[in-house]
Amino acid sequence: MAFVLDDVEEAMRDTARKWTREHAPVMQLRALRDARDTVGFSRAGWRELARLGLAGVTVPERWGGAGLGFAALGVVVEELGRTLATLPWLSSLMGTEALLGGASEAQRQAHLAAVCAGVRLMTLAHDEGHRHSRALPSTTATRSAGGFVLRGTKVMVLDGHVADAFVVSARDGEVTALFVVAAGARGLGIERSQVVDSRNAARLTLDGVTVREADRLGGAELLDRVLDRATIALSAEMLGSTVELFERTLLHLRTRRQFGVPIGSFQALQHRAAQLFCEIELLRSVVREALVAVDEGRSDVPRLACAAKARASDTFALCAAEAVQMHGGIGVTDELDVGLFFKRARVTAMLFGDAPYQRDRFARLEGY
Amino acid sequence: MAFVLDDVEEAMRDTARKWTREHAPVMQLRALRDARDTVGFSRAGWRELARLGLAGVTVPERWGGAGLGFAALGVVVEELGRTLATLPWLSSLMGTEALLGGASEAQRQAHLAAVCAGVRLMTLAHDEGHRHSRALPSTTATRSAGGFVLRGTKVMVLDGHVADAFVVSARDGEVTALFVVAAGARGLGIERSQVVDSRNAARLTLDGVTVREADRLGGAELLDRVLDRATIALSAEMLGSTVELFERTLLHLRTRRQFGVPIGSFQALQHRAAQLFCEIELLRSVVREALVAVDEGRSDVPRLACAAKARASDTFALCAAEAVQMHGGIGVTDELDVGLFFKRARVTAMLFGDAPYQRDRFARLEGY
Amino acid sequence: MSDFRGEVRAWLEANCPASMRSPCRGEAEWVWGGRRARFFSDDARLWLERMAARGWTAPTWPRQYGGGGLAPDEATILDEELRRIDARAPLKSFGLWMLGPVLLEFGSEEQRAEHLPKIVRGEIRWCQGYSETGAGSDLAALETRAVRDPSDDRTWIVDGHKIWTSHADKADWMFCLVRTDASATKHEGISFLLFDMQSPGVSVVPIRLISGASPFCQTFFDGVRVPAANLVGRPGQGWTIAKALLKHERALIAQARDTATAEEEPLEAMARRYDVLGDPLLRDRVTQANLDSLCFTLTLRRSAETAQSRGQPGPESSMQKLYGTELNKRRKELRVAIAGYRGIGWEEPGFAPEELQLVRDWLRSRANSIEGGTSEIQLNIIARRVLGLGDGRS
Amino acid sequence: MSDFRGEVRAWLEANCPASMRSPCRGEAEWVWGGRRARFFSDDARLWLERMAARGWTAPTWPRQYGGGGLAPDEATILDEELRRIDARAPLKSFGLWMLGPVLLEFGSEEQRAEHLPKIVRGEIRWCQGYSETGAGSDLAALETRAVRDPSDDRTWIVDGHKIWTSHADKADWMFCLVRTDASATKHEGISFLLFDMQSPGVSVVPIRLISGASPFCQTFFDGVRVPAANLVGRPGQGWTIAKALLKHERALIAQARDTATAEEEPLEAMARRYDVLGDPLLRDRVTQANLDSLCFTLTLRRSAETAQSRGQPGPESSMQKLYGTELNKRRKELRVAIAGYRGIGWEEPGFAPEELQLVRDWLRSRANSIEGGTSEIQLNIIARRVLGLGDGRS
Repeated sequence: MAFVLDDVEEAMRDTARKWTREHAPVMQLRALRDARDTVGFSRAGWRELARLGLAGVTVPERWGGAGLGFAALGVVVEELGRTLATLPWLSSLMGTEALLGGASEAQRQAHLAAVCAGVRLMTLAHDEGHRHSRALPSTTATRSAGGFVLRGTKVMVLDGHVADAFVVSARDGEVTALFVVAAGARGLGIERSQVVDSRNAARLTLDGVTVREADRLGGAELLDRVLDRATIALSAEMLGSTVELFERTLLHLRTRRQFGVPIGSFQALQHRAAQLFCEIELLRSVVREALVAVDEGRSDVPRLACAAKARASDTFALCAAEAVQMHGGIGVTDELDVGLFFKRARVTAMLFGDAPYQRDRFARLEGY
Repeated sequence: MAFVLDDVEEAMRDTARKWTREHAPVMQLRALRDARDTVGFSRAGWRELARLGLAGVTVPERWGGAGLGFAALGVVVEELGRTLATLPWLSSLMGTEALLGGASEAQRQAHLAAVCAGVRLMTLAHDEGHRHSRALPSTTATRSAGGFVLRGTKVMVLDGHVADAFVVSARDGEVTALFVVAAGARGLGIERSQVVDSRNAARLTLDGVTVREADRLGGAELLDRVLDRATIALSAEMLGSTVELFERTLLHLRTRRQFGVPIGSFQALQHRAAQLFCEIELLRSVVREALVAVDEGRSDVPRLACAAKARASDTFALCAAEAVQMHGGIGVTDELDVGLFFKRARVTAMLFGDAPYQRDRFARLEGY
Repeated sequence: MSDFRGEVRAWLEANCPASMRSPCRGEAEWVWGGRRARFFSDDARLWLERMAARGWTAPTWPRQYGGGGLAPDEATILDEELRRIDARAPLKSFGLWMLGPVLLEFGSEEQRAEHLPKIVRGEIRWCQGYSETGAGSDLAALETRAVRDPSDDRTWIVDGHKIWTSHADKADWMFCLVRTDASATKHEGISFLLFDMQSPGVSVVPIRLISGASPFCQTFFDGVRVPAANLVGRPGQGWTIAKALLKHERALIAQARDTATAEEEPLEAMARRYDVLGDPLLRDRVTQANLDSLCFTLTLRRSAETAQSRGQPGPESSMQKLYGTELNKRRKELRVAIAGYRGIGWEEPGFAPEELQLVRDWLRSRANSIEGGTSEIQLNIIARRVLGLGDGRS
Repeated sequence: MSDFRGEVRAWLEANCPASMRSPCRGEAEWVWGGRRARFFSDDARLWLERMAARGWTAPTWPRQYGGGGLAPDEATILDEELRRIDARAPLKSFGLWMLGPVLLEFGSEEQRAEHLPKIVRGEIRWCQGYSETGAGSDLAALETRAVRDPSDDRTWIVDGHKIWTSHADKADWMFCLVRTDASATKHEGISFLLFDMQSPGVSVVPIRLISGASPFCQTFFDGVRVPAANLVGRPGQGWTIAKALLKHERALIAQARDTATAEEEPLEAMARRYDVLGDPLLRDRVTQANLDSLCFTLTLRRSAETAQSRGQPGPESSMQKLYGTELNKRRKELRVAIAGYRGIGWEEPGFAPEELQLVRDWLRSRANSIEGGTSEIQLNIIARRVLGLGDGRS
């Protein structure tokens, strides 16, 4: 019964929910933002979560991970989504997936244990333009003695401002290649980007960064694998944010009174809430299916990644718009958390490609 | 005050409304359909309307027309739209506009008076594929001694089954050309198409039809002129259908009782009706603007044709869908007129290009 | 492979005629049973007889009433094995889908023994008497009344009418909501009555839809005499029974829609055939519809897994009914949009039969969000029973 | 050309400073007047003084109150001539837009003589005290109360608070809805009161929106003493006055939206700049928004023509407010979609100032369908007052 959480997953969900409410509540995001925190998340919190296994949920135990699958990861990040946590689990996931999917034994030895322990952060640096694309990167990898020289610019590098290393995509002639680049590499410029939802990101400039042949991880297939899995995991986080926001809105509809009755007794709002409920139910189904498909090693993972992210983008955005409107005046104040969800909906919709992008890719994968 | 009807127009509207309710009510469409009438409209009714000036509203008086403009035409066809009349005013309009815009004095002499009198029907035969296009036709006009030979197929030729003559578009090399073809021409095949909304149309096959040089009217510019004007006039008819259907639906909402109250007191339906009202108000504005623009000879007529038809298509379709749903069970029975409006909405949406087509053309005309 | 699965597979191998191992080519091949049963082939008759003999037309019903007596997981296996060989449904039946479950829950021992075996074997075809002209969404406002015969208190006399009775002109019996107590409150005065459509005083008029002829009828009752023993449950319990039955109907509609969608020509194939896949706007609409169908199918499956222990459809049936029918309307709308001028035909000449069918299907789909409870009613149910939003106007 | 048009044109030619003949480059250049008036340039001050001297900041108000005394058609001509030279509004003022019209309709002779000339000249800046925390859409549920001072019946004492008071921190006076009769029905116990924001007991706290700092404030009243002569109309007439004022506000919002849209960078230009015009889906959304804006502008114009003889905005102001604000939300959403990753910035570094403004504008637009009466309230008004649909729950 793939759709029903098993006992292990139920227990993980309870633990994760308790943990996030205590250690990474929405209030924390707000505090970090208002303090203009230079890290943008709680390093202590991240190490704590790594100790609980999240930094390496999908990494086999022999490399220091928890050895669980994506279904389990999904359960946890759904809870992180509920509190809009900015912990670097997604960047970390991309780093570990790149290493698991394309690295040599030596590379895994070098990085995985530290990443799983939450003391080292590796992230993917791929996007370059105004929106996500899987076309050949503009960043170039030019062969030189014993390795390559990288030149180009990367944007929306998640947690790039504090990452210890990057998996950088570049074009090696007419093919895509991924390289591990250390944060301290000569020629590498890192500038933090202040994004509207306070998720942490950076812009990288690679001005003749040299890497060794051994730093090369793989090509377009590995990139697809990393991005598809990250897309699915992000969709799970978006599901969590959407559900939380919907529940808060329902609570508001039940408790806010105007004209002598709870505003949730107005049929026009009831119908809109009911429609939203249906959309969220469908989102829940496709996210779960996509997570399970990864664990089962199925061939429809790329298609399900598109399906999940397309729906997550649209449904989260719809829920966010309705939540703001249904909360009325208070909904547009910075004082209420609803606005933070609204902002997160926009940023997550763009990450790894928005809904039209996902639909286009789905159609291509289906051969039309 | 272009948006406000002047006294003449007010009077025309009253006359037209009275006339259509008496002589071309929805019941007539139903009777013609159920009797599988081979003409598909009342010839007597059409001649009567022609006597009142409709067959040549936009034709100058010297050619036998009423010498009024499109604003006046719009007022009348809005009323015809209210009763879903299948009278051949639109085909007739295309015939007269082609003659006025591109014919020689001799051709006008030959046709216009009879067309304006309603005793002769000329229509445009342009479309060929599954949907409207203004690309170069596939129908070919090959030069021969003293004229041309036409070969090809035309679809959705309005009132083609009873037309006396056709304005046929064809490619003459790499340019579009229009030719007058008599219904009895050798090599011309005419087959009636039974369309879902009972509007009359036919399929033409031109299997080596010969025309003279003098039968040539003009090219792509003339075709654009005819189609743009027909599109605007059709939008006015669609406005009439939409308004009528909305009024019928409002009446139903006020009178149908469930749960002890009129269903129009349910807020969810109220909000949907109010939204529809807004859309229809915008439609009314753009249709009027487009009609007036034709009369003023403005350069934005093509853009306004796109704007009016795009909105007319979407708004009529939305209104039709809502009308069926809000009427409930009775709304999907053949017994009620609502279904006839629903069918008409679909067919008119496709004629001269659906909403996405119109938006694409609008963007091109705007240079993007 | 479990023993049971092996047994089922072997039995099907031996008993399912080859011609029954492919989807029906249209409704003409459906088997509805009844006194005037029509089988389009001998295989179809044989297939029904064999399945009925094992009780597998109603796999989970008790054996004592002719059912298969299977446990839920066995029924799942049977279902999987039937799907594996693309086996056709041996019997379409409102008796199986709707009446049976409520008789099992609310019926008397006599009623079960009398009616269930005939339903299993397809001997009696049932129709549903629910809506009335004045009682659509407000079903409980129904006015068809049943009063005791003053001279014979073992007989009800039924007067009134019903609308939207599917196949009433072909059905043998009706399960019908009637008002038996005019003095009780709206919901408490209703009872659930069964009677033979051949009873004197029953007359049927078919209803024509915007899509053409339809299975719907209007049914009139003029002094129809019904034995008191045909009342299911207690007098006044009709509304409770009706609501239970409606849940089955909604779940059924959602499942049927999902199956029908799976059997349609894929939208992208149709778009390719009509040479419009190159239109990015249509292609995106196609993909949206495909993705929504995928997510909807997954949701039905998830819901089935979650509900397996429960056995009864819950309030999620409203969500399924709502989304499934609205999605189908959207898909049908998209199909005619893809077909363009080929998607606006009404009759030959000028249009191919499948193009005409396309248009009829599109028109017919508009009733989906009305029949079996309007979308608005489903939204009300979701808002109030699932989301716990206060009771405004219903 | 009419004499009047010639006269206007000549006067503008002579009196409108050259720097006032181009659109404002941002809100920093707006002139709001008031005791603490700030002019960003000497020309701005001059332009206001000259226009106010002719009464043309309030063209149709009677000359006795400092207005221009123009007939409607003359006002239209003045407006056209101002547009012709791209003249800036000499004064932004809630006094001009909202309070003035209701004082003309409901105010006493003393109130008009006292307040209108100062509004015309921009000497007093007004703010609006309507909503409260517990009275948003249900405005008439307001609880701020004014009671007669027991020892001085020529004075009201006001206690309570207001929210969403735009520019309350910069305003000199407030027009305020207060409850003067707790025993009357909800709508009949309300009065319309004017008072000086410098009165002891008034305090103001700014509100931060999701888009950042905002002109909105929360305003608290703690025993504020207001002369009885400052009550407009009769005690208990406040709700009638409020509704009249809200119509003016709605019409104003729609017009302001239309103007702001016209001044934005065209969507297609922006899409070209971000190199996404080649995306057919975005291009179609751009065109939809452009067409809807066109149709909306035409509708405002049609409505103005139709209403010209009437003088007062009618119920169509709800339709305009609704559509204008929803359309603006859609356009702002589209703009950030066009900008992609450049449309999700919050602060430098990493984003250009105009990109950051884009995001703030987008976030700010979400309040459009709430402030000045939510979209839901407008839909209620349209359904009931325009379409005549029965009164369900309001």
